[in-house]
Amino acid sequence: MNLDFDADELAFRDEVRAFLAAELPDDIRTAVADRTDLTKEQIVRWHGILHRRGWAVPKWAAEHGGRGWTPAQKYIFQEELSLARAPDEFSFNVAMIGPVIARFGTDAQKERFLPPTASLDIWWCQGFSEPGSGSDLASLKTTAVRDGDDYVVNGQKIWTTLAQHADWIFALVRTDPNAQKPQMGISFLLIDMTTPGITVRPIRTIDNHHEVNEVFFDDVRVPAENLIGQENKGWDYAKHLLGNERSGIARIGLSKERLRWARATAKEMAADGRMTQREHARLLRELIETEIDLKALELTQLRVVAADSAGGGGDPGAGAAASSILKVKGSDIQQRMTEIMMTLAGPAGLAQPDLDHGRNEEPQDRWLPAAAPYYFTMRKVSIYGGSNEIQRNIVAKTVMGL
Amino acid sequence: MNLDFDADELAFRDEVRAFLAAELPDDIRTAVADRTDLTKEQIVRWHGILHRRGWAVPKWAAEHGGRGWTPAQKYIFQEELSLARAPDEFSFNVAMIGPVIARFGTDAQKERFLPPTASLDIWWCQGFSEPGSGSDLASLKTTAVRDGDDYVVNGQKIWTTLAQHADWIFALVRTDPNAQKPQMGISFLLIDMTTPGITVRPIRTIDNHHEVNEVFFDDVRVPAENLIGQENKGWDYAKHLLGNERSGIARIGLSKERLRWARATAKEMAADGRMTQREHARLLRELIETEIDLKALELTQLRVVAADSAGGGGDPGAGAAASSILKVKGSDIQQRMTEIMMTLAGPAGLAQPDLDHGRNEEPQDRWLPAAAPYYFTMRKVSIYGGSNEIQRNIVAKTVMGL
Amino acid sequence: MDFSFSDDQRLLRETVARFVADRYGFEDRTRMMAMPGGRDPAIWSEMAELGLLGLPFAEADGGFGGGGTETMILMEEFGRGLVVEPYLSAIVLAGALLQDAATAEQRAARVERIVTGDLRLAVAFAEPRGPRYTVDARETVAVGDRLTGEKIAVLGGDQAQELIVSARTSEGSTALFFVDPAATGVSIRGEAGYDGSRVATVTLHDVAAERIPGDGAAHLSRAIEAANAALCAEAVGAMAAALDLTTEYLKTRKQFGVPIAAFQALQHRAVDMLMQLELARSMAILAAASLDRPAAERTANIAAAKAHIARASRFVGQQAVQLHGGIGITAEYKVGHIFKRLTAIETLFGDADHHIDALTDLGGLAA
Amino acid sequence: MDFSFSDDQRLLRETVARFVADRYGFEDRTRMMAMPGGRDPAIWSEMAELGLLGLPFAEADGGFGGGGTETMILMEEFGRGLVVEPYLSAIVLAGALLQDAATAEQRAARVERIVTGDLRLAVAFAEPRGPRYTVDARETVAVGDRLTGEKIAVLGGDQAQELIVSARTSEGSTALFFVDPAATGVSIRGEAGYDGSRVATVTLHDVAAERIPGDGAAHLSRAIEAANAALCAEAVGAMAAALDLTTEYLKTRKQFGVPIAAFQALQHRAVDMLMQLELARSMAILAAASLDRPAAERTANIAAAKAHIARASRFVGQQAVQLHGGIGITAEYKVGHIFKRLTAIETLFGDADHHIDALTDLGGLAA
Repeated sequence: MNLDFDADELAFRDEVRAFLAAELPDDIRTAVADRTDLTKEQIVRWHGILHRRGWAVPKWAAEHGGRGWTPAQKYIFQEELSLARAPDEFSFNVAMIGPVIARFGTDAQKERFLPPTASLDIWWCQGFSEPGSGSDLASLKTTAVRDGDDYVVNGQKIWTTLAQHADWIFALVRTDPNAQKPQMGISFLLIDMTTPGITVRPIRTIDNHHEVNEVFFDDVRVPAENLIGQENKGWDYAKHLLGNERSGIARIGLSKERLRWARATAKEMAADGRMTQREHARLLRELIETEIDLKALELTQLRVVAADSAGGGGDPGAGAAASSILKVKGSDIQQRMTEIMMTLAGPAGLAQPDLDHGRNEEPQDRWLPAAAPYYFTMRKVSIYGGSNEIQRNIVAKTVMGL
Repeated sequence: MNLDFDADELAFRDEVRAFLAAELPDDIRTAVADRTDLTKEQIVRWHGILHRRGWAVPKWAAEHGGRGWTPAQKYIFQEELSLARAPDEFSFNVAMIGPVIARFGTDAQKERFLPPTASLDIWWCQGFSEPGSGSDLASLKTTAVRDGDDYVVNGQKIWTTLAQHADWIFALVRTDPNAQKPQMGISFLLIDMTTPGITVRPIRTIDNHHEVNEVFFDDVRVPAENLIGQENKGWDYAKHLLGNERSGIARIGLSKERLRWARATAKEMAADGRMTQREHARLLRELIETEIDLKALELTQLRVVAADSAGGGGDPGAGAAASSILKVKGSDIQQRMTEIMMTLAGPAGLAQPDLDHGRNEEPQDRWLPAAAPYYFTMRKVSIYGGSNEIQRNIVAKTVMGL
Repeated sequence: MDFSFSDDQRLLRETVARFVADRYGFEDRTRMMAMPGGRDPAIWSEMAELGLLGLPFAEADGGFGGGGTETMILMEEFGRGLVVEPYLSAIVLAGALLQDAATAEQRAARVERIVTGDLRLAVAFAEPRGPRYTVDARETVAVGDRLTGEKIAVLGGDQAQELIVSARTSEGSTALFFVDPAATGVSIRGEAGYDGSRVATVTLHDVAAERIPGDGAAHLSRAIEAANAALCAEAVGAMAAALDLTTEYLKTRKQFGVPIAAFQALQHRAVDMLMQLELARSMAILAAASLDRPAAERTANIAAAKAHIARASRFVGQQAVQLHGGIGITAEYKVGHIFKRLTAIETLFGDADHHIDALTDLGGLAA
Repeated sequence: MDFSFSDDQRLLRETVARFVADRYGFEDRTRMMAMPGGRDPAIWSEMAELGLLGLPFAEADGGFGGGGTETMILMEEFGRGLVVEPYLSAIVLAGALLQDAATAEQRAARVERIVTGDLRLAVAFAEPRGPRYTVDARETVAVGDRLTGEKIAVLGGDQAQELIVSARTSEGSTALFFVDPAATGVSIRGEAGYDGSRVATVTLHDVAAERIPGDGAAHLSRAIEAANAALCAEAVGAMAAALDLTTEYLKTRKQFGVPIAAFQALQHRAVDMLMQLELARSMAILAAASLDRPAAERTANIAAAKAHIARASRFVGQQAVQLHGGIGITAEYKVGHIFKRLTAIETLFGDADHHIDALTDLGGLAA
């Protein structure tokens, strides 16, 4: 039993820290810290910096650009990125489609797609959810009918994040409407977003941002060579993709960074009189309580990391329920931090900057109008990726046998 | 819209207060305040005092000793009793079997039972729950088979409160095992506890008290004249009994009294240094938060009282969900108050007085060893009378149509 | 004790409810908010025609003499419809200041124009530095009758034809002044609130002003109590609308082959929302009924109500979104906008913690 | 980073688990608690034979040199079985004081007798007046080596052959002393704790005592940290037992014709219990692993762990009872007793609020 990182791991952490201190551009760091939007250019630029360092896709197999890191190194890397206020990894490329192509793709697909996926020269988006298929993904209705060397795709996807920037979409489509179980008739297709018949319609969310979209497919012809693996086996590949990441789902680093930020901001506000001593003391206590809960979650995450390192031996790392615990409690804490940000903003957070108006906040106050949109948008973390209710269903059924 | 009691109601309140100040015996007041047990003698003595004043069964019809009070008067009476630290009304007689006999009994039954029920010369207990029939009461299995002029009763009841003191039990029994719906074959019987074949077995609870019992029936012969109403219609009478009291279920007065007590006790403890100023400030804040929630509940209760007074006109008094809201939130607040009592007691509340040992606490500390048993036993308020989960089921189905 | 409404009050409720239903459907609202300034100017005139703008003013001044109950009735319906007109600031808050603090002449010059919809007031008291919920003016100063300083979070500040501004006098106390927004030295920057309201920053540089007599901080405190009582009622309406939408959604949305209303965990959540709503309604009634009570009782009851309703608003708003899933956070669907307004109501004029602190200082609710 | 157990640690877990399963079933426990003094004296001897009593003592002193992890393993199994023997007070708490504070001579005179089960210590530091969680002696005074005063909440105080008592010295500091409970001037009144433990009030009147060197308050604080780490582990075992019973009950209890495990609201509650348990387990590990860390980190981590586990204990204990319904509060069924022990663990050596305060004063957890 030993909770410390070893000397190699600490050296690795220092290396990551030094890299971030030197290479993370100020404009990007500031945008992340203030919870304002990143532009496409900023996302691509940062990914390029990581890619040149060889750290864009560290978890991939070595032949495709991976680094062969231990679970602890992966954990450290992600935590340091969050603490330094670097952008999240570009998960559609890095955590989702890349590993799927590497594992299930043909050699031709690997050759064609993996290098530009690693470098973000192809920007991927994910086409899984449909209007009638949220928690019950297997009920999806978008069809793909084989016609010569093509599939002809018809239907609609929804909640497609950043589809407006995307070059390609990886989508689940129904190829056998008569399959015994709904999930048995689904295939996994790669689709060029410039193909005729694709329409992207923006969905504006209550934070007044445009991040997600509807994507409509109207007789879209997709070459059959863009099928991943076997027809009607797409559900397996999607499950692999979704189950890929049980480290990171809790976003410990992100919440740690928010805690530090909130403590510093509260201190400033108390110092310049915008917060009374009583408010400050109460907020500090709330931060301590959140920090305690975050520590419990971090230790649980580390138990998982250690169990993964040990390859199944030792502590089971909270067992089969681990992913769900990390998802549910991780989203709880992320949402609590957005509530604390709202408390800090107070009624002054009501006003939203009119971008046409050229409002200039004091640099230290740029977070203020961002607090509410961030609070609003972060309600999604208990909804997406298997809602917290679905997570509890899963644990009840598969872990507890209820 | 007017939230005040009128002059008549205030005069009535003063009358009740004056009576309680003069007539509530000190030993009983102290036992209630300290949350120590009342003896049977104390319960009977206090009931006798109320009875002599004509206030033992005020809600009954006038011909049986009732007072014809308005809903507001009933509310005031109950609140003043709680605030004065008088015992709860003896509900088995007063709120349960009395009204059922008055409504559904024969003239002979009324004549025989109502006077001693009102005076507590008959002590009633309630035989509804069975080991397999908790939330699903209609599944009860105790049978009553007609044999000449008798019913022969076999089976078992559980959670029978104070059965060890009881002279009679009112019980639900199955008279038609083949009824279309389980609740259609149930009858309502009055059974003399001295009848051969009845065994009472105490159930010791985790507060180390003996309040509830199992009652076994082994070929117990019950004269058919002790059937209430019609055979197989017992479910209707039981529903009447259970639905009788939607004022009072929230126990506002009791929680108000606990709040006052806690505030005074915390102040004393802070004054003599047993609680730090910081602990005291935190506890005060917690009491204020509870007081706010209790105020919301009280107003909701009063809306119900006012709606009952208006006979259905005006504000619907939180509508059909009212009883469940009062039950669920009332039990939440009662349980929060027991938690606050535990906080006040701290680790010194661990030791339980050894009654054989003749321990003499300071008079102001008699509540201390009672805090934990009270906390433990009050877990029952979210379980009995339709658990809080069942209440939510009821509202979901019958009020919200979910 | 009587919780029922009079015939006039029932009529008022029907009038406002019909107005909101006819003119303020969610699509109407969306359309209006896309107009310049985020409003359809016709709406304010219609409210004037219906007599709503004169509701809280004394009949002697040309108003309709409504009390806390009437404002509660109106605000609940406005909450249901997510009405973004500056009724709270221009009528409830400014109205309370006019009624309590202004001279008869000052009222005579204004109330009738307010009632006809020709004059909208806004109240500017918050400052960029200093405690968030103070009613004391600190950095906005009055030199004689000329004001200099900066005010933030001014509700409806860019929609007003006249401002009421708090400033620190040379004696160090807080006083209130009328200010013409078109006067030399005034600059107003309006922004949209996340809830569709308008919020302004007002900068004053040696601006001519007309003093309102009396203790400005005391008058502000009392007017804010009226505003908080109104917000409580608005929250009840908004929560009721959120619950209606959620219940409907649970019954129609299918997953795994059944309406999601079949899932007990979701049922219980909806029931908890209903319970919060009914308890909140009780507190909104308390707040409205307390407005004409003695100061200590009034202040304590309204603090308790606002604290309670702020927490209920958060719970109901968040759960309404959660139970809707993704659609709950899209701008195209009403429930997310309700959530945003409930969020604003939480923080406006003191959040739950602020009011609990205040109540603690008062020693709790009156016995 | 390594969360796995060594072979020796695994063996220890098996040994203790087997002992608890074989000798400490719920019916055995009920039977023992009905015996005079609420204990079967054979159990302590068996624990000595298994080597459990020497676990935390240095090998040089005749112990087995176990650390925080070993104590954690043992206490988790004791928690699972609701073991009421005074291991926490006599071995963990008193043991830490012996190890840290006592002289070599003082240890030599005691450790071997403790390990063989012939000597049980108890630690008396709480006083009837004064703050509940202070380690400062206030009203118990030492005049030279003679003590006078009153101590309360002495765990295992009537089961001990020797007491360690804190007292205020003439210099105003807190010091620790060995006291013979049979000495003239000592009176001990033992009572049952609601959780089956034994708790005593100790009165001292000019009693001869043997001083333990050093700063008594500092030694007590550190020993209490060891006790809290042990309590965290015990809570994890107790919560695990509560969850097992609850899960089993949900699967077997039928209402409305189906096992109540079919009800989603109850399923989700059980899942929340599981999540609390796993998070608590992580914190118990943190507490155990922190015992040999530098003071600031150790103190902060253990405060965080105890605060977290106190809350988890309340939630899991209350929900285990609620999901059992009526049977959950009967003395004949184990789950209510688990709830009671979890309640005691909550308040012993500082409740959640106390430890959050302490952590706030420390500025939070180390980065």
